[in-house]
Order: sequence, then C-alpha cells, then structure tokens
Amino acid sequence: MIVAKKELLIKSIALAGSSLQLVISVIITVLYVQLRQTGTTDQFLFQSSYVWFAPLKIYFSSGIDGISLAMILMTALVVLAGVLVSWKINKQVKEFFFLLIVLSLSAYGFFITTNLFVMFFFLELAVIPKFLLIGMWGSGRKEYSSMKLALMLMAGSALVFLGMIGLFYASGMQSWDIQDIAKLNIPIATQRVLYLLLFTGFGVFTAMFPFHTWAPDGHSSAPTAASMFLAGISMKLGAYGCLRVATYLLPGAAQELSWIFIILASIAIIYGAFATMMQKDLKYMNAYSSVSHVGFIILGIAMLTKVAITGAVMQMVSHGIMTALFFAAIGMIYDRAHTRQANELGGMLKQIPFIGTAFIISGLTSLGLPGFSGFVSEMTVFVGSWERAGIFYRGATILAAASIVVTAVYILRAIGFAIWGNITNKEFLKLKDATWSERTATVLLVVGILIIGLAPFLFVHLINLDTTTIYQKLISNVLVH
Amino acid sequence: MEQVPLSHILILSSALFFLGIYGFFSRRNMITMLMSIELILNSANINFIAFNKYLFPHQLEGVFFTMFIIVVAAAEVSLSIAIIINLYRRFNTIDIEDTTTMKY
Amino acid sequence: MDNVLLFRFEIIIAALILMLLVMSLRDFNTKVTAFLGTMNVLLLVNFLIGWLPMYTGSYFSGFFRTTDLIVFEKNILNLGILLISLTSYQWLKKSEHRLEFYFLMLSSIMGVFVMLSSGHILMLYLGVEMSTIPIAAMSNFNLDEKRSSEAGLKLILSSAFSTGIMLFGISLLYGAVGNLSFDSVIANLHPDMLTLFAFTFILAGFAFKMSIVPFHLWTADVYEGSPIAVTNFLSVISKGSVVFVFLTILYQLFGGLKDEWLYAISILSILSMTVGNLFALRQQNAKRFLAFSSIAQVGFVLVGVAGASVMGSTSVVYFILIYLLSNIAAFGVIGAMADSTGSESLQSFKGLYKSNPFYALFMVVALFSLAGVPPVAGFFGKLFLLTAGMNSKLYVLLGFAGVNLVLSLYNYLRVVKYMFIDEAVTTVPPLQRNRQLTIALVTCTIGLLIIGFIPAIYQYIDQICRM
Amino acid sequence: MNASTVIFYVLGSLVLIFGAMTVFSQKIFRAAVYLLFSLISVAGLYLLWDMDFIAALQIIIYVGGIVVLIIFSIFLTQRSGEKLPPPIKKRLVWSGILTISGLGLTSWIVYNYLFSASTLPGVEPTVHNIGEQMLSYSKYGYVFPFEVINILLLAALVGSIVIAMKKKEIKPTDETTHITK
Amino acid sequence: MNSYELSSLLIVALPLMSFAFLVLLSKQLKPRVAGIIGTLTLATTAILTFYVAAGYFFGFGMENGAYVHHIALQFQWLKFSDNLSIDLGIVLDPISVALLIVITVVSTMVHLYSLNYMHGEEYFARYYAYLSLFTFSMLGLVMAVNIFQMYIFWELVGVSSFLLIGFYFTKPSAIAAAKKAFIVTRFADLGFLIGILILSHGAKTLDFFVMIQRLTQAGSPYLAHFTATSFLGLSTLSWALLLVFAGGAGKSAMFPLHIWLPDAMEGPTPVSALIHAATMVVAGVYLVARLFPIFAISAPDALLIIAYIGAFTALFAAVIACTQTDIKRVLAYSTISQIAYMMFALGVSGWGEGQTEGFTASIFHLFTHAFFKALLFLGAGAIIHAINSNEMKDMGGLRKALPITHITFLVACLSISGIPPFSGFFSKEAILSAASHSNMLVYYVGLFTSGLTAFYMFRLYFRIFWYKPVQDHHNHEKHTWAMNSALLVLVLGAAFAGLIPFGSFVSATGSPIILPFNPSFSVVPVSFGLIGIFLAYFFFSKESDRADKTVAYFGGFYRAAYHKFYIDEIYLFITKKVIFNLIGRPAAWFDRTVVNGILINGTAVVTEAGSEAIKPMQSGKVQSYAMFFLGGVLLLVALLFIQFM
Repeated sequence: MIVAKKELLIKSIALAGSSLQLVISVIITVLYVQLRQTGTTDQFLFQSSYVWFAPLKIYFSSGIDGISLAMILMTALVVLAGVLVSWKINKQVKEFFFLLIVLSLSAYGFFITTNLFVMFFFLELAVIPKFLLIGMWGSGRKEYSSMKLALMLMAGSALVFLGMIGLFYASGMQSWDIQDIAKLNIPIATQRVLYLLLFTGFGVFTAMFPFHTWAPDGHSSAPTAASMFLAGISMKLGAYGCLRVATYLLPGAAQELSWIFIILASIAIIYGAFATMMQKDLKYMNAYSSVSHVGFIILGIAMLTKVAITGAVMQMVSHGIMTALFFAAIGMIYDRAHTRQANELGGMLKQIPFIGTAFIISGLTSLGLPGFSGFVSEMTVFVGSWERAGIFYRGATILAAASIVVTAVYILRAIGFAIWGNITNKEFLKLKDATWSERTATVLLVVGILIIGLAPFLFVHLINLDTTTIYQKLISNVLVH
Repeated sequence: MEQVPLSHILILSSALFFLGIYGFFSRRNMITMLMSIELILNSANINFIAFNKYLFPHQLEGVFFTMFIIVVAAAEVSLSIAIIINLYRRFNTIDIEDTTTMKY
Repeated sequence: MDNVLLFRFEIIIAALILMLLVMSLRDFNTKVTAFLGTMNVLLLVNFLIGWLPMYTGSYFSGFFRTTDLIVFEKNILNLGILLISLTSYQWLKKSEHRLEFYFLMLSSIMGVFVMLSSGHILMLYLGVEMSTIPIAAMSNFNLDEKRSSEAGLKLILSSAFSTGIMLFGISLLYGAVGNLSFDSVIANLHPDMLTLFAFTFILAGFAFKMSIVPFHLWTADVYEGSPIAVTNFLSVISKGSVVFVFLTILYQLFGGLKDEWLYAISILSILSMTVGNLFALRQQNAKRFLAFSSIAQVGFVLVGVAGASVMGSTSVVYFILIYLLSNIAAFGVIGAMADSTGSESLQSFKGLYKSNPFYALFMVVALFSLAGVPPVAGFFGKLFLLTAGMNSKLYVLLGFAGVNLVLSLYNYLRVVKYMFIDEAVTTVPPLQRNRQLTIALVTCTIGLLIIGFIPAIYQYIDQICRM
Repeated sequence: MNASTVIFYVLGSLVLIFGAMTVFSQKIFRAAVYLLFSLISVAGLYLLWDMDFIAALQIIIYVGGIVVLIIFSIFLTQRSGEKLPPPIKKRLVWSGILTISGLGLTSWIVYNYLFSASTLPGVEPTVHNIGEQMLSYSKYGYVFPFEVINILLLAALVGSIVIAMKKKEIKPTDETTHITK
Repeated sequence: MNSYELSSLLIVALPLMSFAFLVLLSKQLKPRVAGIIGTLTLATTAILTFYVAAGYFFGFGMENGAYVHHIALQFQWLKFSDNLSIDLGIVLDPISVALLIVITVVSTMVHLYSLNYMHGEEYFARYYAYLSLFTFSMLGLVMAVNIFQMYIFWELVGVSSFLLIGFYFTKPSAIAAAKKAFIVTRFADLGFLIGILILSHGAKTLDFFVMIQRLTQAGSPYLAHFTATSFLGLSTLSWALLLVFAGGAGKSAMFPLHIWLPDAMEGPTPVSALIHAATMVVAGVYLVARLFPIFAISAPDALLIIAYIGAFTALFAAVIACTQTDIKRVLAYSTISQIAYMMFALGVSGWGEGQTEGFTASIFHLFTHAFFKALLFLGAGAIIHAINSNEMKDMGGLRKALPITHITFLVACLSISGIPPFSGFFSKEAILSAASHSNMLVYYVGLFTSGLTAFYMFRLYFRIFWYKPVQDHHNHEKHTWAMNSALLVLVLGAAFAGLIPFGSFVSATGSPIILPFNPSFSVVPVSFGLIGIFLAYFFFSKESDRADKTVAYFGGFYRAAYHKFYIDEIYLFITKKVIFNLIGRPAAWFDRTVVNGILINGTAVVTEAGSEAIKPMQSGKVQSYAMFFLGGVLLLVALLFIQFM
C-alpha cells in the first residue's frame, strides 16, 4: 500500500513535470513569436552563455530559433504523452520515470544549445537511458536489441564527435559555437571530411540506411514510452544535427556531396517501405516505416533547397508526433492482447474502439492523409525536392513519392489485419478500452498532428526565417580550395 | 697508451646483454632466469663504466649509476628470491612453465 | 625552511614510514580498528597538507625539483592512496600484514613521488624501482594463495626484465649525451640512431609500467592474482604516476624527438586500445576485466599524449584524476562483492541492482565514467583527450579511438547489463557495508558526477600545465 | 697490441664464455658457479679500467651477496646436480631469432656511432672522491639518491621478510636510523 | 463577403461541422438523432447550393456575356516559396456550381435514404459522420482553387471512400475491397502528384486559374520549354497532364485502373450510390474539365489519348456488365462505362468555335448520370433491403412487391438507355453528336456501347421485376418512407434533368453555347437502344433457356467477360507474386541478412574472432611475455628508424 502510494507520487511528479515542460515550451513559443513580430532578426533568441570549460572554449550557451523551438514543442508533447502512456508501469517505477526525464532533458539540451560540445554532451546523454529502458523494461530479445542500439548510436556519436573536433580545429581552436563557426570559410577539403563524418554520424541517430538496423530491433523490444521516445525524439536529434551542424556549417561540402545522402535516403524510403510491407510484428512494421519516413527528412535536408529543408523540419516534427502516437497505440494493444503479430490480432476496433481509432489515425497520418501532419510535410519535401532540376534529383523525388503507394499498402494491411476484421481470439473479448491516461495521451498527440496538419502556415511561419538563414548560407557559400 | 676501441667494449656489453636476454627467454627455472637478469644488468654496468672512463671522465655519473644499479639489483634479487621461495611452498616447483594458473 | 616545504610530501611519507616501524615495535597493529582508523586519519591529513601553499623549485643539485603541476599530481595520488586505504578496510581487517601493507604502500608512493619530482634519470630509475619492488611484495600478500604468489613472481620477473632493458637504454643514452640530468639531456639531445635506440628502450621500460601493448602482458595476470587492494593500487597509483612521468619524459626530456615518437606513440595507442578492448571482451573475472580495461584506457591516454601540446598534458592529467576515481570505485565494489560472495566473477554481478542497489549504482557510475558516458566525468576526460589528440592531425589514430569508444562501451555495458538487466543466477546477499568503504565510494561517485560540472578543476590544471 | 688490450680481450671473452655457460648449462648449481665467474670477470674489467671501488662493490655485493643468495635459494628449492628440464623448442627458435636480430641491430648501431668525448679534465674515481660526492648535496652530490635507496632497501627487506617468513612478526633492524630526514 | 460567398462557405463548412459533431458525440447521441442531424445539415446545404447556383447563373456569374469564375474565398494555407503555395478557397464557376448541385442533392437523398436503409446498424452515427466527411471532401474538391487543394480533397475523398467501403469492417471481403480501392487510387494519385510537381515547376504556380492562363496564352514564356517534345513523342506538358489524368483515371475507374470499383460495392448500397456512382467517381472527369483549356489548347495529343482510353473503357465495361450476375456489380460496370462516356466526350472536344460541345455534353452527362445512376443504386438498395441478396438468381417478379422501386427503376433504365424524353437521352445524344463531329471511331464505339447499355440495363430490369417470381421476401416496403421519398425525388431528376438547356450554363469558354438537337441524328442511337431493350426482353422477360443457349454460343468470350477479362488476376499476380515476392520479401531478407546480419552483426562476429585470435598472446607465461616485450621494442626501433630516415 505504501509502495503503491509512493509509486503514485512518483508518477504524479513525472506527470506534473512533463506538463510543466509543455506549458513552458508553449510560453516560450509565445514569447518567441512576439519577439519576432517586433522585428527581432537575430538568428537565435533568448541567448545566454555560461562558462563551462573556458580553456577549451566550451560554454553552456543556449539560443532558440524557430527550428529548435518546433523541436522543443514536439519533445514536450511526446514526453508528456510518454509519461501518460506509461502510467501503468509497476516495475521499478522510480527508475523508469527518472530515465524518461533524463531522456527528455537531453533532448531539450540538445535542441537549445548552440555550442557543439554541449550539443554532443546531450546527444550522448540520451544513449544510455535508452539502453537501460529497453533492457530493464523491454520484452523479447531486449538484451541484444538494447546492446545493439547503444553500440550503434555510440558509433554514430563517435563519428559526430570526430567531426565536431574537426570543426573546432577549423575555427582555430577558438570556438565550438555554431554561430561563430558559421562565419568561417572552411577549406573545402576539410569540409568534405567533416561533412561525411557528421552527416553519417548523425545519420546513425536518424536511422539512415544502412545504419538503421538498431531501429527495428530497438523498437520491438522497447517499452512503449521508450519506443515513442526513440522514434519520436531520438531520431530527430540526429536529423536536427544533420541539418544544423552537417549541412548548415559545411555548405560547400553539402553541395558537393549531398548526392550520397540523397541516394541513401531514396533507398531508405523505398526499401524501408518494402521491408515494412513484409513485417508481421506491428512494432517492427512501424520501426521500418520510420526508417522510410525519416528518409524524407534526410532527403529534404540533402536536397538543399529552402522548401525541401522546410519540409524536412516539418517532417521531423510530424514524424515525431505521429510515430509516437503509432507506438502508443501499438503499445496499448500489446499491453492488452499480449501480441503484436498483425495476423494474431483482429477486431480491435470492435473491442477497443478508442485504441483502434488511434491506430487508424496514426496509420492515416503515416500514409500522408491530408488534414494530418504527414501530408503537409511530405508534400513540402516533394515540392522542395522537385525544385532541384536534373534527372538525378527528379528521379530521387519520384522514387520517394512512389513510396506513398507502398506506405498505403502496409498501413492498410495492418489496419485490415489488426484493427478491422472479426475477433479471432476469445481472450480478446475481455479486453478493456483505453484508460484515462492513455486517452489523454492519445488526444494530445492527435491534437498535435491536427494542428500541423490543418494549419501548416503557422508552422511554416515559425521556421521560415531560420530555413531562409540556412538556405542563404548554402547558396552564398564561397569555396576555399 | 693504446686503448681498446670503445665499440669493442660496447659490442661485448651488447653480447652480454642479449646473452642474458636469451637466458631469460629460454631457462625454465626461475632462479636461472634471475641469473640471466644479473647478466643483463651487468651489461648495462659495463656500458656505464666504459662511457664514464672513455668519454666523460670529468664526472662520475656512470660510476654512481653503476653503484646504484648494483644496490638496487641486490634488493630486487632478495625480494625475488623471497617470492620464489614462497611460490615454491605453494606450487612445489619453480619451473616457470608450471606457474600458469592465470592466463587468457 | 623553504627546503623543508619543498620536500613536504616526501617528509610526511617518510615520517609515516618511521611511525609504522615504531608501531610495529609496540605491536600497536593488533588493535585493528584503532590502527586502521589512525592510518586513514593520517592519510587524510597527509592529503590535506598537500593542499597548503607550496614553494616550487629544485634542490639537491637538480636531482629533485617540484612544480605546481607535480604538486597537483602528488595531491591526486595522495587522494588515491587515501581512498584505496578506505576501500580495502575490510580486507585489511582480516589480513595479518596490514602494517606491512601500509609500510610497503607508503614506500611505493615514496618511490612514485621521487619519480615525479626527479630531475635526473638516475632518480627516475630509482623511483621506478622503488615504486615497483614494494608492489611486487604486496601482490604476494595473500600468502596462502597460489595465484597471489604467481602474481608476485610474474611482476618481479617482468619488471626486472623491463628494468634491465631500460637500463641498457639509459646506459646508451649516457654514452650519447654524457650527463643524465634532465637539463643536460634536453640540451644535448640529437635525433640520431643511438639516441633513438636508447630512447626506445627507455620508452619500453615506462610503457611496461603503464602496461601499453605489447609491453602489457604481465598486467592481467598480476591484477588477477593480487589482493584487490593491491590491484587497485597498481591500476591507479602505479599506472597513474607513470602516466604523469611519461608526460615529462616525452614532452620535456625527449621533446626534441617529438617528430619521431609521435608516430610510435600513436601506434602504441592504437594497439593498446584495440588489444585491451578485445581482451576485455572475453573476460569473466572482474579484476582481469578491469586490467584489460585499464590497458585500453591507457591507449586513450596516449591519444591525448600524441596531441603533444599543453592541451594534451592538461587533458591527460585531468583524465588520470577521473580514471583514478572511477577505478577505485569499481575496485571498491568488486572488493565488497568478493568479501561477501567470495567470487570475483562478473557473473556474480548479475541482478546486483535488485539486491544491492547502492553498490550497483556506484559501480555503474564508475563504469560509465570509464566508458566515457555523460554526464559522468569520464565523458569529459575522454573527449578532451580526443580533442587534444586532434592537434597532431593523426586522423587514423582518432578513427581507431572512435572505434574503440564503441568497443569499450560494449565491454562496460556488458557489466551494466549483468547488474541491471539480467536476473541473478544465485541471489546476491545484501553486502556488508562498512563506513570506510561507503565513504570512499561516495567520495568517488560524487567526484565523478560533479567533476565535469566544476570547470575550475580543468582550468586549474590547464593553468599549471601552461607554466 | 699491448698488455691491457690483451687482458681486456681475455677478460671479455671470459665474461662471455662464462655468461654463455650460465645460460646454457643444464645443471643449475653449475650455472650459478659460472655466473660467479662471469661476474668476477666483469669485476676484472672494472679493475682494468681503474675503477677499483666499483670492482670492489661488484665483488662484495654480487659475489658475496647476490650469488650466495642465489645458491642458498637453489639449495632451498632444488637438489643440486639435478638436470634442468629441457627448454621448449619453439621458444628457443624465437628467442634465437629475437636475440640474434637484436644483437645484430645493436652492434651495428654502436659500431657505427661516432661518440663525442668530453675534453674536460677528468675526475679520478677514487674512494675519496666517490664518498665525497655521495654525501654532498651541492653540485654532483648524490646524497638524495643515496637516502632514497635506503628506503628502497628497507622496503625490499620488509617485503622479503613478510613473504619468505611464515610468521608475521618482523623485528625491524637498525637500518631505521637511516631514514631520518 | 456577400451572402453568396457566405453561403458557399457554409456549403463546405456545414458537412464538416456535422462530421466533427457526429464523431465526437457518436456515443452520446441516439442513432436516429444522429441520422436526422446529418440529413438536415445536408438538406440545408442543398438549399444553400440552390441559392448560390441561382445567384451565380442568374446573377453575378455572368460578365460580358460569359460566365467567369468567381473566387468566393481564398487564403494561403501552406506557402512553399514565393510563387508556390497551397491556397485553400472556394471557386464558383459553371462546372463547380453544376457539381455542387449534383453532390448536395444526391448526398441529401442518400442521407435520407440511409435513415431507413441503415436502420439498426451498430455504428449508425459513425456512418453518418463518414457520409458527412465524404460530402465535405467532395465539395472541397469541386470548389478547389488550387491544384494542390484539389489533391488534398482528392485524398480525403479517397479516405472517406475507404472508410465507407470498409464500413462493415468485420467482413473480410469489405476490408479487402476497401484496401483495394484505396491502394489502386493511391497508385493513380502518385501520377497526379508527379503531374502536379511537373506542372508547378513549369507554370511556377499551383493556382488553377493562373496556371490555365499561363499555359494557354500563345507566346507565354512558361510554355516555351514546356511544349517541346521530351519523351516518346509527347511534350513535357502532355506528360504532366497525362500523369494528372492518371490520377483522374484512378478515381474515375478508367481502364486499367478500374478494378477497384466493382469491389467497392462491398460498402453499404447508399454509399455506392453516392460515392461510386454519382460523385466521387466523376472527380476524374471534373479534373480533366478543370484543366480543359490547357489540354485543349496546349496539349491536344493528351486529349486524344484520353478520348481513346475513354472509348475503350466504355465498351470494355459495358461488355463485362452484360455478364455479371450481382446486380450491384452490373451497376458498377455500367458506371465505369458511363464515366468513360464523359471522359471520351471531353477527349473529342476541342477549343475553337463550335468544337467545344463535347465539353458541355460531358458535364451534362455527368449531371444527368448522377441522378439516374443514384436512382438505380438506391433502387437496387431497396431490392437488396427487401430480399437480402445481391444475386440476380434470388430475384424475379418483384413488380408487385416493390411498386415504387419498380417504377423509379424503370425510369432510370430508360434514361440510361437514352430513350427520349428522359434525361439520359439528351446528354448521351450530345456526346455522340460531339464524337461524330470529331472522331468517327470513337463515335462508333460509343454508339455500340449505348446499345449494350440498353441491353444490360434492361437485362437487369427484366430479371429483377419480371422473370420467374421468387416466393420468399421479407421486408415488403415496410418502414421505408425515407427510402421511397428519396427515390421519388431522384426520379424527377432522372426524368426531367435533360430538359435543362445545359449549354447555356456550362461551356468550355464560359460563353453559352447551344447543344445541337437533331432528330435525324437521334434515330440511330435511339434505335440501338431499342434493339438492346428488345434483346433483353427476348432473353429475360420470362424464365427460359434462351440466355443460357446464347451464352453457350459465345463460350470462351463469355467466360472471359464474366471473369472481367482476368484483369483482377493479373493485378493479383503482379502485387502478390511480383511485388511481394520479388521486391518486398527480398528487401526484408536483405535487411535482416545483409544489412543487419553481415554489416552489423558481422562486425560483432569479426570482433569476437579478433578477440579469439589474439588470445594466445596472453599465455600466462612470463618468458613469452618478455619475448613480446623485446619483439615490441625491436619493432619500435625499426619503426623509428624508418621514420627517422
């Protein structure tokens, strides 16, 4: 009884904390928008800087622009939903929520800082909680999955760090700050190496082909909240890094070498979609579909047009929320039915209509239904990619666009098998529909999806200045040989 | 006075050095391994003395170094022998090939 | 008076040694608790006195010198012996030779201080010998154990061999430069064949002490066989001090050969990291595991060393401080486990978090620090090493360092997995706790958690390294 | 070729021959005796170079101390005259390769190296000079290492006693007086 | 914002609000209340539509003697770049207003009809929600000002269709049909999307009217590179338009993308009436009509292709319709065939003076078809409701049992067969006349198809209402007031909509034209229709073996047609066998085996092997250690020397 009370207390604290995060994020957003409306044109607002390791020029400097703000909002939303979805956790509650909070802190830190070292600090900070979350609360081949995830992410972060040191040296060991490095003219030979290092390293976090294999295994073993986190936020850390660090700071190399990542992204999109089609396990399915969907992000970033970059950012946020909802729905089903095999399920919509509907909504978002966020972001990526003339870029775009058909196939198959249909298993007749916490989480995420899906202009408005800045940097790049 | 070329002395010491090393590599008895180490140390001593005598007679660096080496060698040998005796009590052998309970 | 202050560390240690001799006459050490308590208090006092303001300079015709950096290094090591003394409380209580243990440990640390403060290669040699010979005796301290005597033998024979080789190198260096005081060596050093030859032999001698691959092979066996307290001392004090000396040797003494040794050091670094990690992969014995882990850690240290800059030495000193805390904590937990369960196997850690959450948390912090995972201090230590290493533009080295970061993470996560994820094979009983061990572990853990967030420490090291 | 060179070559060959016999002898006691001869020959070399003090030290410590200790330990652990187990073949091959290549490399280097001699006036390595320097702490004074080595010896002694003696009691000797500072 | 604009906004907004309301309160509302709310909303919408239509056609729509488009509302929804943005808005022009009428009227009737038809269903409120969603999407599609807006609503229409087809979501066949419908149309939409991308890049706009203007004006800079031949003899513009048309073909079930429509009959019958007969399936026609100036002026070759595809589909579907036994499937193929009529009518139309009658005829047919086809479906629904079966063999002699259904069904059949004076006659007449003016091949195909149409429709009619009476039917038009009133309203449209002088309202250029009405031309088509009716009478008015004998005579051809020419099987082969086995499975296998197995797990294996390989190093033997030591030193020396030299 005492234990139970204590658990409730912990959960309540976690809930209060994550709600507070959301509230603060919203307040910051409001302040940010107000400042922008008054005509502030600094690249980053709310800048602050604290000395950390002065001899190494490491400062805890933070600053928020539209892109990071969008990320923060997304993070806050997913974290809150994650806490709500995990309400029923009863094993090592304190540790679970502690790790969740560490994860969310690392994500916030990563998004708000402008110092590369600090950024890296937070990037790595997120690795181990994931390992433990999967290992301690996971299911299935959790040991293998968690280890693989941790190692692959670590490998990615090693590449990232090497690239970041390179940037630090490129600045003459003067600064790790994004704003300072952005002013440099780094020789193109250096840029090439660093770009490949950084993009690949962050790419591992983003589950970029062929470094994506941590994702399916990791997700399938992870507890629901961890899956939401992994796909929703963690992958976005990588994507954000690809954009903010690899592309923005190394425009010359980006122009020369982004074709590599366009190829990888196109492969990921199409191949991920086809691989998804063959999955029976719903979590595997969503994990592979995430591989395919983050392919759009990579594609958008690598296409280097303003619209494509805007689309990529939108897709980051959209995919973050959407996939969190998807995993939440799958997790809720799994908690009840104790299986995630699509062919073993069936009739969920009849028995647990709320969860079934949540699943359908996330599915429809995933396949890019207008009105939901997936559509606007994907279309923006397509339109942006199409701006790059040339048969190669056009081909990649068409290939990427073709995936929407495959996406429809696997999403509808999943819905058809698992959600629609008749109840095949007598046990399922006892299933209870979502609890209040799960309902709240679902509603929150759906609202997030709908806001972007129905009013994308708000979103574009938020990040417009920043994508312009990035784009300007890309086109104004002077090559130093 | 005609002197022996320095290089000959050095080759002598080198030969002694590698003789000691060979002994250390090949003797299975721990005490003979200790003996080989004495040879190695002596080769270094010869070098020190020879250099001091032939090249740098203005100071006694080599001489002092040799002295200290000899003293330290004594300490080392005494401890080694203590350890070997203790080991003999435990293993009942002082064959180096037999004392490999820990490996890999 | 100035001179006395100059020798402060050495004098205190000598006084302690003397005091121990007197104590042994009075059989004071039979009152176990009081004796150990006194020793711990004295070591604490010793550590605190180290922080008093300090004169720097050289004395004894340059045989002895001291700088702020050396003082700081000695302070770190003093902290180390204090913590080791605390963590080995349980073992010392049972051991018959606790007084001799302290006696030899203090002798060894005396040798370490001599080595650190040396201004002449003779002192370097004496310091190395003096710090090693007592450890060889100490590693044989579990007199009834086969493994322990084997460890002692392996250490004394290997170290005698390595000393022999180093001496031969020193003798040749003497022939090349004529005088072995540091100033003279630095002044007369020319990169020629003989000098390089001699340098390599000397390098090997120190590499042996630091257990750099391929001179490391004694490490695992000796670590495994020795009593845990001694292993701890070996891995932390002995290794850490030689790393400090190594900086002096490479950066100052043989600074003129930088172009030559850079390449060699990076190869040694790659070998150490890789071999250490690959061996750690297969270990089931906790001490052996940490032995190979420490080999890999030295490989990382060499990355920083290869940076060949002020940042290099700063990051190395900083890293050793962190490494010291991490290893002492890890060995402290392993010691507690061994005391309670009698097993040093990593398997016995399975399910530790459920039965002994505090020990598991101490251990996990230590392991994360070794693995370089934020927010634990090891993260900063390792990354600063890499950052410093970039200075020499040895990209291959950095690449290998990156690979080994991953490999080492696997090794440490394996243990974390045992503790947190796996179910216990046999339930670990709640471990005995004693105040001393808890104090030590808490100190280490707090240190590891906050060092990264107290930039002043790094800044101070940076400042004294620049001088 | 004068007498001293002849003596040098004779002594040098003795050193090597006895050294080799130490290393190759199949009987351990004999090996110890050969070592004794080899060390004495080295002392002879020192005498040849007028290093009387060092030669004396060599004889006293090595011959009188170390070799005697070794012979004692042989008695304690081995029956004299017993043949040693034959070395392992594979290891012999590798040791041969390593030592011969090492010797070749070293000889080549020292043979080709042009040593630069000091032109300063020499100091006689007399007992007086050595003693004076040993206890001086001005320039070229070796009092510090001298004191350090006391602690080293003490530590080695204590260690040896703890390990070799079965009982835990140690009776400290008078050497304690040396460590005051 | 004047009252017309407000009304047009309400037209779109009301169904959306109804949808939101019903979705959120689906549990709380009583089913009947939900149905009534839905129906009333739609009725209001219909009334508003008539108000707006009256206002447009007789008031503000006409400028300088021509109808112009009137943007009632437009706002930027998603800005891509300075010239590309998705605008949402409402456009009123002749075709959109015409479609508004069709959609709201038919939808209202379907809502009304469903009150009876769906009575007692478990998810009644949800059904109405979906219907409202569909209506909203369809209205949004029709009023789109921006090609991307159309795409958005296009997708929404698709998904509402998906949801409605899968309304009986526990039935495997319904699930399969819903999936099929969505996926096939999605595949087509891919073409649409790429077409949009190409067009947007060429015209630097996504706005329909700006785009039309830029791509039709002679000498427009946007046209310069766009009309150059690029691939397979067609210009980039033609390719873009054909890709856009592919999207339309998907929705409008043109061959070979028609396969989803017959299966879509798994949905509730009123849904079929609304979506798969009257409204959604004509979206393709509407799309082509919307872009018609570009087609006609800048890419006539694309238009020709459309004409041929339309003509072929018309014939093809009609042939299949003659063989089907499920009455809803017959109607479905008939729908395909009729939409193909509209499509080729657009295809044979041109731009110049006097050549645009095809356009008007097409929209005219769309208009009339909506009424009679909805009527047919709803009639079929009434029959199914009564006897609980779709199969012809369970029917016969239902004249007495279902009098209202019988009469209305007959009117609709006459109308679709092109028998004067019913509405179908006028629109079909106009199409054939247009075809005969421009493309005789298409004309003959159309003519023959109209005969076939009469045949299979009356086959249906006779088989249901005459033939041998079945004994056992359950719901003799009980509780069917709503169904009957819906039928009666629609029959008015089916009978009299043809009398509207359509040409004076809807034309390609906006200026009214007069559709030629020439009795001498009508003789041939009408006689084809009569022959068809006679043949049907001959075979099916009474129970006989005439039909079977004839079938036996046709043999293989009949079987092929009965099996829909095996198109489904081909698709099944391609998707299940080729795509799954040749792409999906290998991709999944590659991922598990190569990427994960070799690349990732392989690393682990190699590492372990490396660990194993260096194991002998740590042999536990001091001498071996020392040898490594010396070896290391010597190698290091060698290395340093190499470095030094």
